[in-house]
Amino acid sequence: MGSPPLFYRWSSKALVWLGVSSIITLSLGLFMGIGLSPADYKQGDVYRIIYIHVPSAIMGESIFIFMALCGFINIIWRAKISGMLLKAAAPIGMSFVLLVLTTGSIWGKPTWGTWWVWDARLTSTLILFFIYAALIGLHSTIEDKIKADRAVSILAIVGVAIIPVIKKSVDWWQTLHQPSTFKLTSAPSMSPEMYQPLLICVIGFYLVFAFILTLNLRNEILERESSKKWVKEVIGNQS
Amino acid sequence: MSLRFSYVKLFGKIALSMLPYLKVENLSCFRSDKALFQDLKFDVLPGQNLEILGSNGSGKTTLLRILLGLLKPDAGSIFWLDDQQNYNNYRTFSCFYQGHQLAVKNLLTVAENIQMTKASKNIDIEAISKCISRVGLIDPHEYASNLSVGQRKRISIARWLLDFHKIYFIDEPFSALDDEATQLIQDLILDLNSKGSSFVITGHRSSGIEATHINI
Amino acid sequence: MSLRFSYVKLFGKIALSMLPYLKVENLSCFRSDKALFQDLKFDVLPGQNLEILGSNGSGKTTLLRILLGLLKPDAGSIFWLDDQQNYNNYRTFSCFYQGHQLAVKNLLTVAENIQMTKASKNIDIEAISKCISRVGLIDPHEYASNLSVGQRKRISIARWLLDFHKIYFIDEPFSALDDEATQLIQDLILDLNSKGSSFVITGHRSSGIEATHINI
Amino acid sequence: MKSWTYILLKRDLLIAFRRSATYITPLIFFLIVITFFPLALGPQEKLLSSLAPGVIWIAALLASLLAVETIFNEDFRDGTLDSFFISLEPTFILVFVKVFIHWLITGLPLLLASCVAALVLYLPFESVSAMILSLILGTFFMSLLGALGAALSLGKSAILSAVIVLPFSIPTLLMGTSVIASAINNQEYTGFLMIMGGMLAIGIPAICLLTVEALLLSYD
Amino acid sequence: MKSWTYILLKRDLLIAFRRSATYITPLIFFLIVITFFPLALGPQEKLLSSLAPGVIWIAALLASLLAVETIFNEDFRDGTLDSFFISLEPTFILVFVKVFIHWLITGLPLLLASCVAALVLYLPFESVSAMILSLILGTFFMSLLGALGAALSLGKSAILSAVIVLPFSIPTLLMGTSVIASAINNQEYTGFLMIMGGMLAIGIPAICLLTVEALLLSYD
Ligand code: HEM
Ligand SMILES: Nc1ncnc2c1ncn2[C@@H]1O[C@H](COP(=O)(O)OP(=O)(O)OP(=O)(O)O)[C@@H](O)[C@H]1O
Ligand SMILES: Nc1ncnc2c1ncn2[C@@H]1O[C@H](COP(=O)(O)OP(=O)(O)OP(=O)(O)O)[C@@H](O)[C@H]1O
Ligand SMILES: [Mg+2]
Ligand SMILES: [Mg+2]
Repeated sequence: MGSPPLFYRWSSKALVWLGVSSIITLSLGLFMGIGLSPADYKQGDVYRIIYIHVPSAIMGESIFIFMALCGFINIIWRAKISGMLLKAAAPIGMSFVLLVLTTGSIWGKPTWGTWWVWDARLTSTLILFFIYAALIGLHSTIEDKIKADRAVSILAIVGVAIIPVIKKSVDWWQTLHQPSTFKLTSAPSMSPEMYQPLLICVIGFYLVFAFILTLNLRNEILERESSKKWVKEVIGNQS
Repeated sequence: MSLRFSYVKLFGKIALSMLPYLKVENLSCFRSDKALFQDLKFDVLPGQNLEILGSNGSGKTTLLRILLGLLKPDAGSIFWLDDQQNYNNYRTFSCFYQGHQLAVKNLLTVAENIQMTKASKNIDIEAISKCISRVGLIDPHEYASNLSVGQRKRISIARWLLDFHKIYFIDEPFSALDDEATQLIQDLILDLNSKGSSFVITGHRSSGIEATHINI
Repeated sequence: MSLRFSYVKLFGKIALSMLPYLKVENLSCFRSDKALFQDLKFDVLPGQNLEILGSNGSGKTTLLRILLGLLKPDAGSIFWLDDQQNYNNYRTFSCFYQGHQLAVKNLLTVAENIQMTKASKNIDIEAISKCISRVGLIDPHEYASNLSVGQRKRISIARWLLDFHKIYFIDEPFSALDDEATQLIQDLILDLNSKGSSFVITGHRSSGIEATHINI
Repeated sequence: MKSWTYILLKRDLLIAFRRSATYITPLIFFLIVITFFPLALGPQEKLLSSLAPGVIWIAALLASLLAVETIFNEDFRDGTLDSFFISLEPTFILVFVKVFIHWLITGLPLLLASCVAALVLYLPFESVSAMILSLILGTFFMSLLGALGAALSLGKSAILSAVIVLPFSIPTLLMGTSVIASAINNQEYTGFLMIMGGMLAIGIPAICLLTVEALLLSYD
Repeated sequence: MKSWTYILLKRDLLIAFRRSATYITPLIFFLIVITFFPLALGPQEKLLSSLAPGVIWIAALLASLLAVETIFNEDFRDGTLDSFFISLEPTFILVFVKVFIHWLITGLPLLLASCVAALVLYLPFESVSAMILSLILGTFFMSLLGALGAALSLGKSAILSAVIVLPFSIPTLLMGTSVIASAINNQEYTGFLMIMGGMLAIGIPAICLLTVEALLLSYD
């Protein structure tokens, strides 16, 4: 997929597969979670917001790690595609973080009695949101896209330091927020009926990310190569 | 169309009475007790040019800025004259100034840089693209930050054409330009002269355009 | 004193072996799919000059900046050679660059502006005032903000003399200068050539100094 | 007939809006400064809500100061300022237009952001309208003052800029804070607003004229 | 032999001292933010001294931010930055020197001002040395970060660079506040200082190198 036109053609097939599989996985996960799994003994049905809250939190973080990797590759090897990937991923990541913040706030009102508290996890998530905003803002101010990619790469590399802070915030500081139950090293402390749909939702969110990323990347390529002949052919075929 | 028309109208008016646009008497300027120039006296008649020559630091830019009211002279007076009125105030007079700094904004494209200039009338896209091609710039949608120094200067030159001005004050019009652009400017000046505009330009050696020379 | 001495020493060294300072092969640069220049090939020998000619926007400044490593070429290679070593890195080589922007600070005086320049040795006040008078500037304690454009350029020229440089890259040395300063630069170049320095200069028409010409 | 004022308005807005960052960044900036306070002072709701008026005002002050600093710099350096002075319009109107555009771009978004700030700092809901009113008047005054400072620091008299702008921003800060604080305590606050309005009414012509003078300083 | 580094140091200091606003503005700003708190909260000694660490740190961060964003602007515009890149010294050393000078000019005066602030806010006398130590490390780190932000947004709006920098300054804020708070409570605070030192030790080379990369961006 070295050349843009090749990638463009190849990706239109991938798009179909990604779209279909993400819809199936996500609806399965949400159905199992919201429809089938039992209500929480303490919180009742409100807790079901978890099936959006947690996957989008995980996405917000992993997308940033993904962007930092792209940034690293972009700085070291100057691979153009990594810069485009970075650019394409940023708004998706920011939307997911916004989703965490809103679902968290909505969840917080009934459980904690307030929309917002200044606790470590919430604050660090907010900071992640600011970093996303700074990244996107910076990209928009530099009109040369390749330069903009590199500037943003630098910022992504520096910014990735926030991810471990978010992860560990619940362990390092005593907070209101739920401590981690998802761990790679030990079995989850949740009941499997709650845990399995959550896992499926996470996979579904990853697929959604891949789908939107591909879409964004295709647009990005069209925009940047808009003076090339193959782009004019592509656009001509479509209209 | 309307551009042409107003030129003709104005030129007609001017031809009737040949009062000078600008009349300077006994102008002096001192900098740290040394005279840059003293007792300068000249007129700028409609359609005629004035070339101010002098070496580096002799005060050409200073004189230009004094004429425009941007600096105050130490002595002497400047009269802005019209066929009907006699003003003492440059503000009411239609001048164009191009200094060493060109007022070209990096964040605007070539076309926008030209369009967004002080002008007394609506400027349509067509007029602008005519100006752009006349000064030899190619892409009107290129950002000015991507242009070479000479190309930036051409943007400023394109602005001469947007509107009728009675006097053009141009500081070193020919520096940093190639032969093609030099020729272009000479043609332009001739052209605008015939429409009743005057030029006051500076330089280090005579440029060959038809003009009264003063050495300072 | 010590300035003179080091010139002689270096010149002696260079005279022994006439390897070029700079060797350029197949250099190309594209801007938005159009070639600015392609397959350029030239050498700069010690004490010899290169003049890059071209019209506005032809890529002279770009070429200069590519040679200095400030921009990356799209193809081709640049070798910095010495009588002893063969470097691929401009950093280890002693160059002087004067671009369109002159790196003259408004808040410093003339003398300070000259003094506070990259140099490999201690510069005493005497050397500086010699440089200043050589380029025809009068008051070393004047703030640069009070100077005319041509005088600011002379500050930059005075900096040539502070130190020995193997190659001087000068972008449009003659623009905005009067005849006196033009003559001065030509003499200076001749002088520095005889001490083993080379000049790479740009311009729109041949300036009359002895040089290899390339047109881009 | 298009006047220079109109063209100036259009041009500066275009330059600003070319990049969405121009108007989004003051917003984000403001919010980040707001988050500093709970982090450094502790998250107690009571403390925060009692500090909220001041915190919001400090952040707003800083944001407008940071943004306005360079308002004339570029125009001065590239020669656009010259055309101000040789244009047919009176210069102080042009200065006013510059300040107004500037406020549109950086001050107005702050109003939005301040609503979010009110939420996270537990500012009582009733005082939000008072906050917005005081911010409208206050940020405009700050933009004016900042422009004067920016004009002064174009020349060599830069020291004046800091000394003039910051002390004069203190009354604004105090008034603005008092407006919100009074609203929280259900007290009358129109008096403070009137004073702010009065400052603006005197400030607009006076500061614009002074700014023109300050700009002219750099021409001698 | 005088190296470019040394000359740069001398030149930038000279220019800064000619334009006194460079060091006075952050100082005054710092003091204004500080005085604001007793005004807003009332003069209760207990409350103020418990808030003092946070207040001092917020004011210090904002003040150094106000100053750093234009660190490379002028050098970029007038061509001095070119000579950075064609000089014999490695560029990141030159960047470090620029940051260091900047810190000398704006960070150091803040240390003085912070002593005044400690007095006004009733900060216990024993914790002043902790405060100064933490400020030295912290403001230097802020200058570094600010330089990166300035390089990334070279020629763009000042406030953008602030937005880039601020999120990353939060750890410094937390650490700095903790140092002073621990000192007040007679707890051990060297741990926090070591973390700040560690951040600086990693930050100096890493951020200088990244800043060079960022500066190079404007050269392509
Ligand atoms: C605006 C407010 C909130 C924000 C910003 C937020 C943020 C986050 C983040 C970033 C995670 C990701 C954890 C990871 O990656 O491991 C997370 C997980 C989680 N959040 Fe929230 N949250 C908020 C409110 C809430 C509320 C109100 C609740 C419920 C009382 C809650 C319950 C959870 C749970 C159960 C997890 C999963 C923890 C795990 O298993 O690792 N959150 N939240
Ligand atoms: N970043 C860029 N993107 C696109 N085009 C660029 C960029 N930088 C420069 N150019 C183009 O490269 C060309 C060469 O510019 P350059 O400054 O080298 O010209 P020059 O020969 O020095 O001209 P002058 O005599 O006017 O100084 C110009 O046409 C300019 O538009
Ligand atoms: N504010 C000032 N204070 C003292 N001297 C000044 C001031 N402004 C200008 N000068 C002096 O006035 C002289 C004239 O400057 P001016 O810019 O008018 O020269 P010029 O003829 O345009 O030169 P050039 O050909 O180099 O552009 C210079 O010697 C300069 O030093
Ligand atoms: Mg001049
Ligand atoms: Mg050039």
